[in-house]
Amino acid sequence: MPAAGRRNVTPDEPERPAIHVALGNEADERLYGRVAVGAEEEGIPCRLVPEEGSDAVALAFSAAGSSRLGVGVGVASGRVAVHERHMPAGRPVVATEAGDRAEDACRQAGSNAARLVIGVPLWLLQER
Amino acid sequence: MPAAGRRNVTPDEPERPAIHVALGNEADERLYGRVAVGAEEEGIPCRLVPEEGSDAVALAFSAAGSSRLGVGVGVASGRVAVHERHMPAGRPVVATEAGDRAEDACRQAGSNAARLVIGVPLWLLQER
Amino acid sequence: MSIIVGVDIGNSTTEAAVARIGDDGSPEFLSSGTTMTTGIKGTVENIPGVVQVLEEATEAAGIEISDLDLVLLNEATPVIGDVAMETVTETIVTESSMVGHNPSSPGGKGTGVGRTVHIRDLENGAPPEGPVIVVVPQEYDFEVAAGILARALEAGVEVQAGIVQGNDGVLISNRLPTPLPFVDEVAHVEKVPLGMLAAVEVAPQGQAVRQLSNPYGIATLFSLSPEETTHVIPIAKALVGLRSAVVIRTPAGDVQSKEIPAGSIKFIGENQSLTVELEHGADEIMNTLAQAQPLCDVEGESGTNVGGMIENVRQTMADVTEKPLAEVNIHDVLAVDCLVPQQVVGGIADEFSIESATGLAIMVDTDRLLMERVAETLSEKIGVPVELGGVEANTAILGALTTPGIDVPVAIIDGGAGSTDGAELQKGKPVEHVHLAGAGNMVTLLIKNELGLERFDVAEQIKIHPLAKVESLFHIRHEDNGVQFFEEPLEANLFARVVLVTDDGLVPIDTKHTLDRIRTVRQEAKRKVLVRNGIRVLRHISPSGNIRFLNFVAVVGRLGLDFELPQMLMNELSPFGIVVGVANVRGELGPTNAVATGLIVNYCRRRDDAT
Amino acid sequence: MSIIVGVDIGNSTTEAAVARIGDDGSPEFLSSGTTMTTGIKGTVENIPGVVQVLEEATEAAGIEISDLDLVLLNEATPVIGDVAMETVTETIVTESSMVGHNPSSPGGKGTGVGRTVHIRDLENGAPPEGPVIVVVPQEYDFEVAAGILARALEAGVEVQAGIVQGNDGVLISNRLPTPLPFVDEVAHVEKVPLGMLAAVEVAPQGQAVRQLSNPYGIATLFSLSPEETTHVIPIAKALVGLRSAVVIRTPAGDVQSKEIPAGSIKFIGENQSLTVELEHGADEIMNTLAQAQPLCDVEGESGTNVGGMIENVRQTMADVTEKPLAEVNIHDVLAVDCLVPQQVVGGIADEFSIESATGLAIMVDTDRLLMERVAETLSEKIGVPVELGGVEANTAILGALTTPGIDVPVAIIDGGAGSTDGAELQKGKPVEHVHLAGAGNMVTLLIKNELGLERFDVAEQIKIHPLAKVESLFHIRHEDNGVQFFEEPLEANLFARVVLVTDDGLVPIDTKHTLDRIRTVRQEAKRKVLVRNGIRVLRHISPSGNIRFLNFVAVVGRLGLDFELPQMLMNELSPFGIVVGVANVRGELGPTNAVATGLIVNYCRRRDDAT
Ligand SMILES: Nc1ncnc2c1ncn2[C@@H]1O[C@H](COP(=O)(O)OP(=O)(O)O)[C@@H](O)[C@H]1O
Ligand SMILES: Nc1ncnc2c1ncn2[C@@H]1O[C@H](COP(=O)(O)OP(=O)(O)O)[C@@H](O)[C@H]1O
Ligand SMILES: [Mg+2]
Ligand SMILES: [Mg+2]
Repeated sequence: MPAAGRRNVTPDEPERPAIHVALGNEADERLYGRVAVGAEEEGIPCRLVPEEGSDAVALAFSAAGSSRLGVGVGVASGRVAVHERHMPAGRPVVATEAGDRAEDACRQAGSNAARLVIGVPLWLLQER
Repeated sequence: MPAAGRRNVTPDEPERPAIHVALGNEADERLYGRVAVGAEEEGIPCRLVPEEGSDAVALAFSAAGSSRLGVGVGVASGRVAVHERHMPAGRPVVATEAGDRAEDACRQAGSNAARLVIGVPLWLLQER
Repeated sequence: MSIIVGVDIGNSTTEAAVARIGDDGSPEFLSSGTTMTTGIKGTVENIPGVVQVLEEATEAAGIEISDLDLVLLNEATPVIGDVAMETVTETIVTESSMVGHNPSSPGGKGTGVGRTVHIRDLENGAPPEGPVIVVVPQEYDFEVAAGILARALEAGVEVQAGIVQGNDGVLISNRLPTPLPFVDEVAHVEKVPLGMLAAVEVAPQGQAVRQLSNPYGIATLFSLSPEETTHVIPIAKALVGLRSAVVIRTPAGDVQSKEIPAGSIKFIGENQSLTVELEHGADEIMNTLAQAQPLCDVEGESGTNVGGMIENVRQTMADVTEKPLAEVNIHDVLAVDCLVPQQVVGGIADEFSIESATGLAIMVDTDRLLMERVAETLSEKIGVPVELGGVEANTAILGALTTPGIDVPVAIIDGGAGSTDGAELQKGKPVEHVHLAGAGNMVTLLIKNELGLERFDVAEQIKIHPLAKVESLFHIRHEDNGVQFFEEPLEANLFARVVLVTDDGLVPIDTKHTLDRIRTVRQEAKRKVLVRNGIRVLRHISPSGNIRFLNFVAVVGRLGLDFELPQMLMNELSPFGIVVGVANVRGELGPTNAVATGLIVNYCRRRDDAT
Repeated sequence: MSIIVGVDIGNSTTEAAVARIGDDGSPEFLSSGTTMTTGIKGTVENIPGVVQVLEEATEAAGIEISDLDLVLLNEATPVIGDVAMETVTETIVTESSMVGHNPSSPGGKGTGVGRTVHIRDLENGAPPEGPVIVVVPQEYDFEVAAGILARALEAGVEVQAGIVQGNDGVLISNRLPTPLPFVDEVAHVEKVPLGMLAAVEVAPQGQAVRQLSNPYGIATLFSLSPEETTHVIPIAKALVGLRSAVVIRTPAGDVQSKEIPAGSIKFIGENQSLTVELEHGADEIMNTLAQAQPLCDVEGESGTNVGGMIENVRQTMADVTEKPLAEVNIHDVLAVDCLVPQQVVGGIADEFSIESATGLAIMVDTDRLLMERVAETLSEKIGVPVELGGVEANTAILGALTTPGIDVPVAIIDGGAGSTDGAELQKGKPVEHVHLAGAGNMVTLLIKNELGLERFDVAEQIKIHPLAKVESLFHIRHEDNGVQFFEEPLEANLFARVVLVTDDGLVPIDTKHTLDRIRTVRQEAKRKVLVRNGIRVLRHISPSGNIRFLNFVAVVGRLGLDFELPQMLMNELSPFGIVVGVANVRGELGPTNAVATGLIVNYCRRRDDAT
């Protein structure tokens, strides 16, 4: 059985379990790539999913709902949130500022999302 | 934090995470109770959810999709299936005949559904 | 230029090395082969295996068997080892005085004390006086039982706790006005004596009983006198560490731990013969062996399992070498203590307890097997000349010397299935060698018995593959704590199971043991047998018995492939300041193929000396 | 009728028992109380704690302090214990010859050998000859690095593996035409010598390196001579069990394990004085102690940590008893070996290695503390008569005797924080007692140091609470393998962490250790100190030193509350066939309140004798 994570998901593999990532209307598209590499280093693939909205937590919860892994990341309005579908909608697992150091924050969010999947303690150095 | 499972779910607690159970159109309603006690002995509550259909596997998958625990049980057409939302829709975790000994089969399905939640090996003595 | 093959027939595997000998007399290795040995080493039954390995190796070299100029066979070390285990203690519960099977989902929590009553006696109106413990056979549906108990409680009956046959402890407790402690899954609930004082204790999740595992706790609950408290000691001890338990105050009931006479062994030494009882344990057996050295022979008490095993091995060797029984002697014994789960006698709930056992490995060796017969028969069959190419210990050393970074003086530890062998070469001296009892098969037997497995091959798999725990349908946690994720869901029968990580995929182990318990058993078995014998071997063959005087030590044989054993050996030997590592035959084959390669090297060397 | 209180001032806790003495002279117990001891036992600083416990206990009894007729204080055993630990080995990597920090997500798998080159030298056009190992500092974004490497590979450069500073091993390997092994998270990558031969090995998930942990494997990769192979032994040993590793062939580089001189201890006995070096280990220290018995005093080498600790304890006792230093003697020592994680000197990646350490507990006792002063001061403060009520050992026994099921002859083991005490009462004889070094505080220090924790209070919590692993946001697995499910999600900072299960909820432990490692350290610490001292105590006080002649043994003191220790003691003592259990003072208080209760019993007994 092949280990996961070698490449990002291509559109013709919709069944492949992955962390779902949703960007808000005005979020920088490159931030998806940062989330994806954070997860890739831990061995879990990501998939960019189309969602509307500007609330990172709501985007993350919706993404978690559609992900077969049950984990989602939302980036919007200067915040990045990691969510899990078992949680109450208003309680993301982690939510951090993604202002100045948005790329680092997104990479760390991707890493945390992967860690939720595989069961490794999360990076929690920044404020929630 | 209180341990779960003391009583079955009442309608005014929709947020409470539970295994979702869906009965097919002609399934005996008492079988829900059998599923629920199988899970209760393991410490996990169940909730009966309204679904239409006569395919136990499809019912179970749909129930797993709406369950916050991601686990569902479907009873229909003489079969009982246990499903988990991460799985491909056509691949239930366990599916057994529920003919003559339907009550026992349903109790065991409830037990397996709970074991999926808490991470204990499943009862797999009957054929899939 | 000629093409020759070296063939090593081992107890477990038969290996081959194919080489082209140039005009300058030096070997150019072309290929290797390996297969399972057929039959007992040293008999013509080995030939099918030899033919198979020749086919494999010649095909890999791009030639036919008919192209071979010569086949060299090892003068196989005539060693046969065997191993057996005897349980030497047992636990007996008399008068059904306790229940300690630790079911996974007991009901409620806390402690209850009262007289045992059958649940039917609560149905029938006449309520018992005083506190009661209710016994519920599985004929009573949990809802019916809960109803009876609830009504009884309402009527003022002092129901304190319950003993339940079905897996209904949580279900019943949940349906009472207040949760009471229930021990469930009690298989033979009909054995619970009625009308007796009893105590039931269920600890909170993650904890163990505190009162029933404490003799003064039992004394408090039953108001025992100091004299009576003395008698409940073995019961308290048997309940240590369990999450739930029941103690019943029967007149003469208790828990006994008895020794089982398993027979004796007689060590016949040059100067004296000493006998030791098996149940006295490994240390005493090994001490007695040491006192009886130098050892001439070993006998087991007739009519016992151990006696039978020893005579079987003697007979097998006599058959293979065609020597009379009287000339076949046991030359080494290794005794190991271990703990094996055994069913408790008289248990109410199919309890298991951990009993002491003694494992014994023995080894017979003689001077010569009838390898010439094998050589002749083989040569007829394949139409190629077959010669005996050298004593196994010598060729093993020569093969090991093809490892980069190694040089004489050199010692090898050759770990096989039946015996642990050692050899040492100092420049200009003949090779020293030794064979000890206890090797791969003993390790597997220890694993099998300490884990209570039914099949030897399952234990063998546990020995050679690392473990993992299936934590979800999509990921596993390896025993080194690393997590591996899968894109496709795993099979349902793997879920939450401890599995072996093999080249062919994940294999579930049918066991209740945790991963850590299995790993501990596996590592301890290797330590008690192989690490210990590795050191015994080196002491035997090192100059003056001082391991420090060995420069280079290499591990050969398939035990060198073990994923953890070489490291355990290296750690154990590091205080001696010597170079210890796994051989790398020809710089690429690891610890395998040492003898087969050495046969070729030896042939070239002798031709060299001759010219 | 009078109301009296017994107050036990311990090193750690101060307890009280309130009783009404009837006209017939028998006590009717009303309430109990417990609080942390203030100040050092035996000084007036204890009084605030005494007052607090009196307030608590009288309130629970529904009375005022002014209603008390008498307060009895224990004639506290003047025992002070202390404990220290010294590391006695260290690991030094010279010339940056290896990397062994075992990062969690190395890239690719397999082995690569080549000369180390900085990645900038691959950018600049002139491609190096032969196989190379690329060094990638974190200034290079992983995508940039992967691009440079991919182009170099395309240009024919033989890139074999990489050493990466950032956590980018998987990311880089994934972006190459074929996956290559990458060891990442190498903190001080600038220390990697360039232009040297190096080997990188990454094992598959769940496995450990096989070549770099084998000296002959390194010899094969670097084509070493036998002489050179001898030098790589400590490197191979240091890399055993790791999933990834790097070895760099520097001219004089190696790994050394050195002993650290930690000072010596002198045991001054009646007949002879013997000195022993701390780094020779616990067995040698304890053997030397045994040879020097009977012991008069102990001194530590001045200028060392151990010497300082011994003199501090001596000084504290001198202050508290107002005796001259020369009259204060150390009467017992307990030495324990342990393994502590220490940072490797000269490591490139902040590696930790496990080093040997020796823990030492010492104990001073004298005949009498100045408890009269405490009694007087207390009496003035509360306006109630205060008397000294009995020697602690005697009152502890009397309190233990209120346990159901127990009777004389009886022995107690009293486990506290600073010393382990024992006492024995045979009918008609004075009470025998003994105090030994090594108790609760030593256990906590062992746990702290073996787990590399920074805070003592964290280690104390680990000692007294069971463990669990948070497996999802909704369930935990207890250390006994039972699973507990929660309806409300757990906090994110608990996810996948090892936690303590306390009455106030789950508390995460800031550690990289696995649950099993923490549990093993916790149990071994208790075994090495408390189980060992429990047996030492019993040997001291049993008739003729034979434990079998003790009938009843009860554990008192808060160590009896430990959730696993009493069971470990019972298992260890079961071969002696005696009744061992945790005391149950007054049939309801478990092992606590023995001395406070015993003070009341003693008072009534003396009044009884007087009338
Ligand atoms: N990959 C492996 N890891 C550990 N042990 C192994 C492995 N393969 C075989 N063994 C063990 O090695 C032993 C056989 O060794 P081998 O050198 O073939 O013996 P012989 O020379 O007697 O034929 C058996 O006990 C077997 O269990
Ligand atoms: N619940 C508990 N489980 C295990 N150990 C405990 C518990 N509570 C306290 N301790 C330990 O008991 C010791 C104090 O015992 P105590 O009898 O109060 O001593 P003293 O009589 O010297 O005041 C400390 O080492 C503390 O860590
Ligand atoms: Mg062999
Ligand atoms: Mg005390």
